[in-house]
Amino acid sequence: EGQERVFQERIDAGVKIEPKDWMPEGYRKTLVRQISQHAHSEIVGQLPEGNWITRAPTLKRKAILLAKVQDEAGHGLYLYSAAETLGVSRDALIAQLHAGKAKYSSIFNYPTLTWADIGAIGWLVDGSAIINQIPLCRCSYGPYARAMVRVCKEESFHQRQGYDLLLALCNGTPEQKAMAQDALNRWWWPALMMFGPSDADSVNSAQSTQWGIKLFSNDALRQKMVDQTVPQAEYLGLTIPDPDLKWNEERGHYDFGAIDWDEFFNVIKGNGPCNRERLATRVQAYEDGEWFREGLNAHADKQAARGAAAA
Amino acid sequence: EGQERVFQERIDAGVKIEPKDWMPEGYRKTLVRQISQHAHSEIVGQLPEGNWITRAPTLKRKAILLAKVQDEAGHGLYLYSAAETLGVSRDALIAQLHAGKAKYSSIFNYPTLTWADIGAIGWLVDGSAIINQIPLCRCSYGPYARAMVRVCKEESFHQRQGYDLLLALCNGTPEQKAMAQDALNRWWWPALMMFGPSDADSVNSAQSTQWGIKLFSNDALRQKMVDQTVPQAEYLGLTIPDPDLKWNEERGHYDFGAIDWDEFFNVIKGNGPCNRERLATRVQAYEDGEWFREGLNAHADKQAARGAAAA
Amino acid sequence: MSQTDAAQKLAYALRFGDTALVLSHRLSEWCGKGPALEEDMALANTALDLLGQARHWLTYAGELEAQGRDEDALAYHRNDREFFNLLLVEQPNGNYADSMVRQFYFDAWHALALRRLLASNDAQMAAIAEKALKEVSYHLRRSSDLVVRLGDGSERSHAMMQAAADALWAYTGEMFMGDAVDADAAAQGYGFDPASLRAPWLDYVREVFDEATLTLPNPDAWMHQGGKQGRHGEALSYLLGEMQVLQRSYPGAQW
Amino acid sequence: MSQTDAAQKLAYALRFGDTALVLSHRLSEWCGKGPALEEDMALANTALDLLGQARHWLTYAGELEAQGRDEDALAYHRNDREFFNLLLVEQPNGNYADSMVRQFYFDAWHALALRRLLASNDAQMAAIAEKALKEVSYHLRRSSDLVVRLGDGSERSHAMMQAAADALWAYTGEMFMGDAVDADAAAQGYGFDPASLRAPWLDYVREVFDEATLTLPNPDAWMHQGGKQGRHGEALSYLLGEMQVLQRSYPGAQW
Repeated sequence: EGQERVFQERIDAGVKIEPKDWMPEGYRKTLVRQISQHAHSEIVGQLPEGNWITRAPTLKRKAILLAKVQDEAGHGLYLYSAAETLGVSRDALIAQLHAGKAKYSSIFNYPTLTWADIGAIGWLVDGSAIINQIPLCRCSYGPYARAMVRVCKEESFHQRQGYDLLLALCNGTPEQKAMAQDALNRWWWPALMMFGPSDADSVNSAQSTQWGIKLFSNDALRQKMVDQTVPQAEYLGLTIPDPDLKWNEERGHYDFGAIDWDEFFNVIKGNGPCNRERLATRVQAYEDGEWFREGLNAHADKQAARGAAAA
Repeated sequence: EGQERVFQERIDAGVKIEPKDWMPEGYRKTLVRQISQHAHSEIVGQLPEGNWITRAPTLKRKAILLAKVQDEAGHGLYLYSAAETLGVSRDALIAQLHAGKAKYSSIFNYPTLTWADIGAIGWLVDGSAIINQIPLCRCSYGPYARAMVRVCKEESFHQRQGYDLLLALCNGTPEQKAMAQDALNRWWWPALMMFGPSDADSVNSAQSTQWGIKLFSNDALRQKMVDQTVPQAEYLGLTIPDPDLKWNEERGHYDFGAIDWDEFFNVIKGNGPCNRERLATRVQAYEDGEWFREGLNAHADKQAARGAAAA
Repeated sequence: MSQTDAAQKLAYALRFGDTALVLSHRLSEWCGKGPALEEDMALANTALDLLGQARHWLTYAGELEAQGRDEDALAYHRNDREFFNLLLVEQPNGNYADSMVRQFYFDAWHALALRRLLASNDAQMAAIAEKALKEVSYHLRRSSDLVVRLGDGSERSHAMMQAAADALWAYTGEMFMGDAVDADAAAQGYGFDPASLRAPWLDYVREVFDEATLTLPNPDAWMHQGGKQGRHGEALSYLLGEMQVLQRSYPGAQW
Repeated sequence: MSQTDAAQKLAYALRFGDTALVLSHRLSEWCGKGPALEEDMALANTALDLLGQARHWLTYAGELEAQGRDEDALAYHRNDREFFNLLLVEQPNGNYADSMVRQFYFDAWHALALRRLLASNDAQMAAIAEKALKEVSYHLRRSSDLVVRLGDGSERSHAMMQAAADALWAYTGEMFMGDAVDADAAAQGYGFDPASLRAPWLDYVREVFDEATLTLPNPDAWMHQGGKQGRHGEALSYLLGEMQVLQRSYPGAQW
């Protein structure tokens, strides 16, 4: 098709695709899926961190965490808006999430068991997210790329805050340091899984690459995460829970152990420690809020009617 | 009336009235009101104490408190049963409570703010209750008198446990002792109010006395409570919050200050710190349990039908 | 400043700080559970503003006390009998109508109170109030707007807002009841007589309720009190137990 | 006994003690809020029995540890990563159907487990089990009876019981999963292989569910695990924070 060729040429030339431009249906669908998953992840991601806001150990740390969770709700908003430019409403996307038909990042199905987990999420989970997302700031779809620029700026701030939290624990009492190590033990592998299966096993990668939605391979991004994180862990004095981890002089990268993909696919299937709770919490919140949304709509209708009557 | 005279003669002769005996309607009504208020008090009384079960500071204290609250539910059961002998169902009585038409002891509209309050309730509230109730073990209505015997035995156990709890606090750190003093400050006057208004202001007293339901005046019982409690407070090293309290050699009793009856009537009217919460909690529990009671009834009906079919 | 004066002023600062802290806590309990994404953000934002204000007040209270206690020592190492927040703000969240009405009643008072503190002869209190007032003016606009939209919304939203307005009413009176601490604040010129806020508060609430088609509860109804003097309901000690759990469990640790 | 052996046995005792303690706590949260007065009494009674059992287990654990920790030190001064209760019992109460199904699943296992411990070569464990079994046999009769009556009750009670049965199912698998601690217990003869309880448990639950007209969830469904090793859900640290608040807030005080 001519349209399709023009479309691909624009992408190849690095020109952004905008909402009103023609685009292949597959491109639209892939983007809607990816952006909405990302939006859902921000929303569901509020829950594991929100779990420690009321228990933050200092008022300053509490303020940082509250601000972070607020940022996440904001990211959710931009991303739903970006998805809406593709012709699907936020309500429809949320309905998919609540029906269990849409995914969100599996990492949020793990529980936050101690205060150190808040640090580990900032350091490792936001760390992986940033590595995943920085390339997306240059992706071919304009609204998504622009949303990502804003998101990445805030995420890197969150990552530093998470690291700082762990640094305080690692400089603290032996109990606090043990808490930090325990958090690293539990979050390390799930954070590596965030990049998705090895490219060999990853569907749709080629097409997404051609469309400028996927710019690096999952494995390449994962390697970057490992390389970046190992020295940070060393600085904290923490041990990464991987006996196979070691520097490979030849590759110029760290080698690391095999990932337990059974666990990954199991959690995606719904069998993570918190899948049921997370979804139930969101659905409950939505149902409890029905009267609220209905009330605001009723008021808006009344106002509109009054405006019409006055005109 | 002849019946009425025979009835009064039985009472005067100390013979118990039993459910199947003839009795004046006023006697029946007075007893239903009094017994059901007492039953409601046991049930509502679970709430302020239940408030500290999950936070009891040792497992032993927790066990004691759990057992006590269980006893209270048990007292509620005997008392509702005693009321039922007078021809009114437990459900009907509970409906009156939930509709705000029946009273319960106003003392349970005060909050339990600290662990020491659990001790103060045992010592002072159960203490007042026992003084009120011991005479009722000899009251004219058999089922009520027998229920009271059982209740009083357990209550005096509870009172000793409450005192023991406070003794531990008073022998503890200065913070613990301050906690005990604070509890005494808050519970002292409400405990004295438990005996009801001064006899001069008390309606129906004469008739109840004649019927053998009321054996001592409110003021006499209150004086007994003060006389009994002052030395106990001294032993604890606590100060009773009444500047007018002092031994009156002539009377052979302690004099004490004026009671703030405005507060008493205000709380009775519904304006206590916890009136709304207490009733709301009970109503909510009852409503939440509707499916449960309905389910059990449905099962019983099925069983009966099966039995009939098999017969 | 005599010792009693210092103690009164300290109590005065703690009342503002504790009130902001406790309400911030209650709002943060909504995290991720609001009725709409915009509400989640607004709740977090309000919680954050109040937390910031609490930190200013508690830090200043620590200076007034001069015993070396900082904001964290004051927030994490006092029990509920030593907290002086208003009873209104410690009330459990309930449904979202309850939380919004609580916020509205409080914001309407808070804005008036802070405006009076602008004239405080204590420069630090005036400065805290000035910064806070900007935030609180926005809170009040938002909560007033929601009260109007939900009150004059659907039949159901109207009923829920009215129920919340009625249920929380008895906790509003305390905002206008003075005691020795308030009297000292007014006499010394660093604070004000709380009774003087009652008429403007009632006027404002009445105006908003009128627009919201809500019925104003009886202004002369019986009112709870005690929070400002450290006599709270049963819910506060649970709230503080949760808030303080790490500081209490790891004494002396730095975070 | 080698040091590792002692540690394994200690962990074994703590699992029983923590499980009883946490479930007792959950039941006591119902205090005064049950669906009928008889239930209030029964809940308190079961909570009390379990608390008594927890005290025996924890006291014995303290002896095995030989570090001078008594029941209170163990109950009040460990955090959730050091608690080894089953995940099933820490699940929040939910509605009364949830609480009753949780109780039934647990009682059915508990009775089997204690019966096996009667044959423990550790006299103290056998003695604790013997005393507990009398109580637990009664708990099981009661919870089985309620499951039957409510399952085969009204349409609504049936639906609620089935929903609870399904929701809690994934927390039952852990009761039958062994690890090094269980292996040691079985090998040394003071405990048993938990997998061996699975078939009788399933048989019993199936029988009761049949009578209750409830559908048994899929026995081969995926199951949660981790509680026995100290990896819990998010709810447990709240529970412990509440339970431990006084001991944590007043270090060293006697009560």
